[in-house]
Amino acid sequence: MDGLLSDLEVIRKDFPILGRTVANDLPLVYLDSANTSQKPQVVIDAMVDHLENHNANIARAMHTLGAESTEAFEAARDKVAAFLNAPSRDEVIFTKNATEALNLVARTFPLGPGDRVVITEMEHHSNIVPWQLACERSGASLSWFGLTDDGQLDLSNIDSLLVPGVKVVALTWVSNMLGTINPVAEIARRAHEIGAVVVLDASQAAPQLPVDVQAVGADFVAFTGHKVVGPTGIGVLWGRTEALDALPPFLGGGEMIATVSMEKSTWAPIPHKFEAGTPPIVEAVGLGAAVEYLSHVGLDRIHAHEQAITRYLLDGLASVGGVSVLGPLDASLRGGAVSFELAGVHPHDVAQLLDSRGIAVRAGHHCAKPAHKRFGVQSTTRASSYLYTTPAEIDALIDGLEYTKSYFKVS
Amino acid sequence: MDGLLSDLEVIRKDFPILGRTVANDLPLVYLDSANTSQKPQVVIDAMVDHLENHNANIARAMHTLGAESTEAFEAARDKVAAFLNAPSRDEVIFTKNATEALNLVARTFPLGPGDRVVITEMEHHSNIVPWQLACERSGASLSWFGLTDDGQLDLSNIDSLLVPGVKVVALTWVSNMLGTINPVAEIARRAHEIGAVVVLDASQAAPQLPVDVQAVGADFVAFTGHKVVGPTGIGVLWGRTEALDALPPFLGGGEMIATVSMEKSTWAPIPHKFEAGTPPIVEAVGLGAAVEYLSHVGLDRIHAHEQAITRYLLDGLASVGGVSVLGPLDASLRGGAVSFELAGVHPHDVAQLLDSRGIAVRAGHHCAKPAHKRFGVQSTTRASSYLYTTPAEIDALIDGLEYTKSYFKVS
Amino acid sequence: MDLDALYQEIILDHYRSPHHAGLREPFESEVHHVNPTCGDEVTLRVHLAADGTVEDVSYAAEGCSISQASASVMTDLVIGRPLDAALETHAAFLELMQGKGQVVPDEDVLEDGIAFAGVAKFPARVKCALLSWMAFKDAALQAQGEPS
Amino acid sequence: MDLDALYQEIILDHYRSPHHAGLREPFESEVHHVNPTCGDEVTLRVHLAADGTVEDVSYAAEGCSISQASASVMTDLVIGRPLDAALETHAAFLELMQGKGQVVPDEDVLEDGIAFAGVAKFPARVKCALLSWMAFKDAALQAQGEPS
Ligand SMILES: Cc1ncc(COP(=O)(O)O)c(C=O)c1O
Ligand SMILES: Cc1ncc(COP(=O)(O)O)c(C=O)c1O
Repeated sequence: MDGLLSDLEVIRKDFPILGRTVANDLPLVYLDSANTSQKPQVVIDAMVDHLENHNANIARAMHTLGAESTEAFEAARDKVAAFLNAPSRDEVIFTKNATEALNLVARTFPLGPGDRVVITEMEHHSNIVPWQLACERSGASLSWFGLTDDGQLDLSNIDSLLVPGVKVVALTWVSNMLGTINPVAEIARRAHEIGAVVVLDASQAAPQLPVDVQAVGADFVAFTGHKVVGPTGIGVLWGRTEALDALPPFLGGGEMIATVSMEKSTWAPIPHKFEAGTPPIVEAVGLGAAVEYLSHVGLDRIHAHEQAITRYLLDGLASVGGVSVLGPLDASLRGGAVSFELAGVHPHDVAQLLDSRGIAVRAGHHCAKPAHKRFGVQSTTRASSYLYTTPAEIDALIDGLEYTKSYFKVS
Repeated sequence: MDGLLSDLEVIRKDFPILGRTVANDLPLVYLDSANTSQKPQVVIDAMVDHLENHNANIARAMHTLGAESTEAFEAARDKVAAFLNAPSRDEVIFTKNATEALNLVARTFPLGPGDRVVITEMEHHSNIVPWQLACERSGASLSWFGLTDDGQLDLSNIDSLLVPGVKVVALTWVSNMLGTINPVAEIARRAHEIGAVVVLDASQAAPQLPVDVQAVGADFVAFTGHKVVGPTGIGVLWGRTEALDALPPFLGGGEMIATVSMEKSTWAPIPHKFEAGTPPIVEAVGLGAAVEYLSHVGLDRIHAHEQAITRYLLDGLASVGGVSVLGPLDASLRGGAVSFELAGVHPHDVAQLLDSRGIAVRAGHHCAKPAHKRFGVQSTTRASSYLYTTPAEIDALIDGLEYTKSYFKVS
Repeated sequence: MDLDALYQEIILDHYRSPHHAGLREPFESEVHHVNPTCGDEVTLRVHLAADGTVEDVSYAAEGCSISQASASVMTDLVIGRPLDAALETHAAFLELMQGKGQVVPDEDVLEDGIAFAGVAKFPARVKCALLSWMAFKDAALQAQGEPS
Repeated sequence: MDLDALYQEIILDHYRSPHHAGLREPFESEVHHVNPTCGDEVTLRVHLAADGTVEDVSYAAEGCSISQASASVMTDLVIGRPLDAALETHAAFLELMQGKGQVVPDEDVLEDGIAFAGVAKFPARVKCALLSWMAFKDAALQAQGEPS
């Protein structure tokens, strides 16, 4: 199969959990990577080594362990900066997840009555709710790009949406439900023409595409550690220096200050201004190892692999009667998350049947209720692949769907 | 020595890092536990087992791994609820650290012009800055308890401080700089008489005292995972159900919603309302193992050990000419963090000299600038013990201070 | 994992032909409950007689086999019974669902509801089974004029 | 870890008897810099002559041996020199400090400043050594009327 990672079997060996069995000794078929990715040994080992040998608080500690821990933490920032092709390491802010990164911008970006925020109908709740709350607090108004029937952004009314008064355009790079890859560089260019800042949710892009924050021309880019083979408990907000400098602080506390008196405090420069309290240290160490691992495999190769697997998956699904896929049917237009319906069987029941055969997929609205509503469905089943996914696992899924149909006696 | 943990040597074996050498093969003497604690093997193993065998996103996933991961995560909530003697597990909110927990309350608690917030002069910056920002946003005013010369809260003007109009009283249970244990139950009682809510920063209390949220009678209690032998990347906000229900949401996004449409969203009940996005899953697993470990050793025994070590440390420091300790000199009034000055040598230089002998202490303002200012000092050296600290380590510290004096030729 | 323990024939029968489905009049209260994780929803109405009998429970539900079947079984168990007794049945069903598979259901009380014993072993599905029961309790208490 | 590489005699000498300490007049600019981690601070004034010569640098500093000695050495190196040359020395010192112990300092440029080569191996102390130099650059550019 064209595009598959040539060293796929070696890569699978890097992920201990893939050796697990579930459901009466069946091998695990993990097709829920858009929800969270599995972790390679090198990430786990980096975390264990840190906890067993170098654990200390950072920045504030002058002793040997403190210096080692600080160096490991700041080296992780360098690795993430390289991963994003960020012009400056100080532009990399560690948060607890993508959700906090997006809320940080939505909570601190100055908005007022008459201002407008533009999002899209395919956003994850984490890129909808913070803007709803921001508009409610500030009196700004929210509008959004709709979707075409094949799950792309409907750009036909872009001229009436992107008008002066729009202060923020926030959108996802890759949809976690429809899989759609959006033309973010082009939208960023248009948004900048009207003076809006552009916030990209790269939670699904960072795992599977080369993300170059300079090339894409956004002002803020968010992603989350646990989807890029890193641990939970860490996310990243990248922002242009001037854009970050312009925001007031978000959380107040240790490490984000220049000086504190009872009456008044002043703030440290970025990145520390936005990293109040003890940061996710061992998580940063894990994330650093994770993005290094992905870069070592190569994001271009991972992207090609994902597209090959997705193409194979779409073909497989087309062969199952009663399946309808939401989102683009052309694999080259999308990422590796494929949501679908199976006529006559509720997604919960599909997921349950598949699970009984060791196959892990997600059922529900995938934190994208508005996108589901747009297509008139309440929930879907989603299969999502990653660099460790094999064609044989897709075969298992397709077989599992046929079994599901026979179990529930639908034809 | 009275009060020392009888199984101290066994306990030390639980902490792999304590076998490390630093600074030309000297054994590590880790006296910086108030900054962050070391991690026992059982915590590291619980995290590794989760990452290698059970990793999946929670709540949203119906498959076997998802169920296992959800169960592990929610079991951690049960363990924390038991650790705090919380009346309900739903009152335990996982945050990224204590700082976020305190900011959550300060950002969402309704305040307006004329309202007052009362804090103390011995707070960590994480319990000062959020309230300064909250007052600035809302027009409320900030006042504070001062300190007595021996480092206790000055309660002499409590009647004029705790007056109607005070909406929040936020204070630390145990000071991270002075070591002082505050009469929090009594202050909570007084604060409730005027209808204020009470926010306790238990970041230094949770590691070393039995924390019973019902007995202390607070409305909110915050602590941080990495100081209770758990990992970084996780903290806890406990709140009374009614107090939490009364707050609007903080971060918006996945998992904290009941339903989302483009126009409007509604919120899930606690604890999920305050846990937007993918939570710190593997960190919760680690924290659960950590509080279980501490409870297994016994918080009463740990407290007795800390007091014995602190008494021994205070005696040792009294024997070194030129040392002056800040905070109570009676070990039974304080926790195990002891800040001191050494005449003629700057704390950085003290810490550096000690580090050259393998001894890790902290030098600086320990994120408590106002308390330092109160005592007319810019920075101090702080030695802080924990359940794994031995009297021999205190001896090494005292020897190290004598060496420091001779190195810098002060008498 | 025993799939047939979950998908008992009784459950699949109720799923394929749910009892008492649809929204009817009269009713004293109507509620709308959602399972936030998956989006399953139910709109449910309760009609109480003057003597406190549950005269009717009608509903429109969107959801999986377990949640649909559960709604159907629930209406069989509560319609025509005194509210107190219906709420006791609710409590028994709740106990069964939260019992992690350790609670042995009483067929006299739960009738077809005992088929859900297997669901209690699937934590992710317990919420599905409870959705309509929670909605019933909420609506019934509202109908009775109590705060929900 | 080689303590004596950090605490060179030159450094301890400057620490014990700092040069040019105290705040003096006249001055065109005054800045206040803080090391947020430890609280060390310096207030520093720069007086530039009309021809751009650094006529005086005066300061009040509170801090550790490294930060105090560094302020003393810095004033020796910049007072009486053209601002351009002083800023070049600043750049050379910065390079030395950020070199992780790999940069070999030029004694002709840095004079007593070469004693700080050992500090570069102690990442936690680099900020101490740079505090007054950063303050000097900030103040000098302000004195010159440039945005700092
Ligand atoms: C008293 C006190 N409060 C709050 C904090 C903040 O904890 P964290 O940095 O984990 O948010 C600390 C520790 O740094 C502390 O000692
Ligand atoms: C597109 C998208 N945005 C945001 C998020 C939120 O990430 P997290 O839950 O780690 O904050 C996710 C994943 O859940 C996602 O897929």
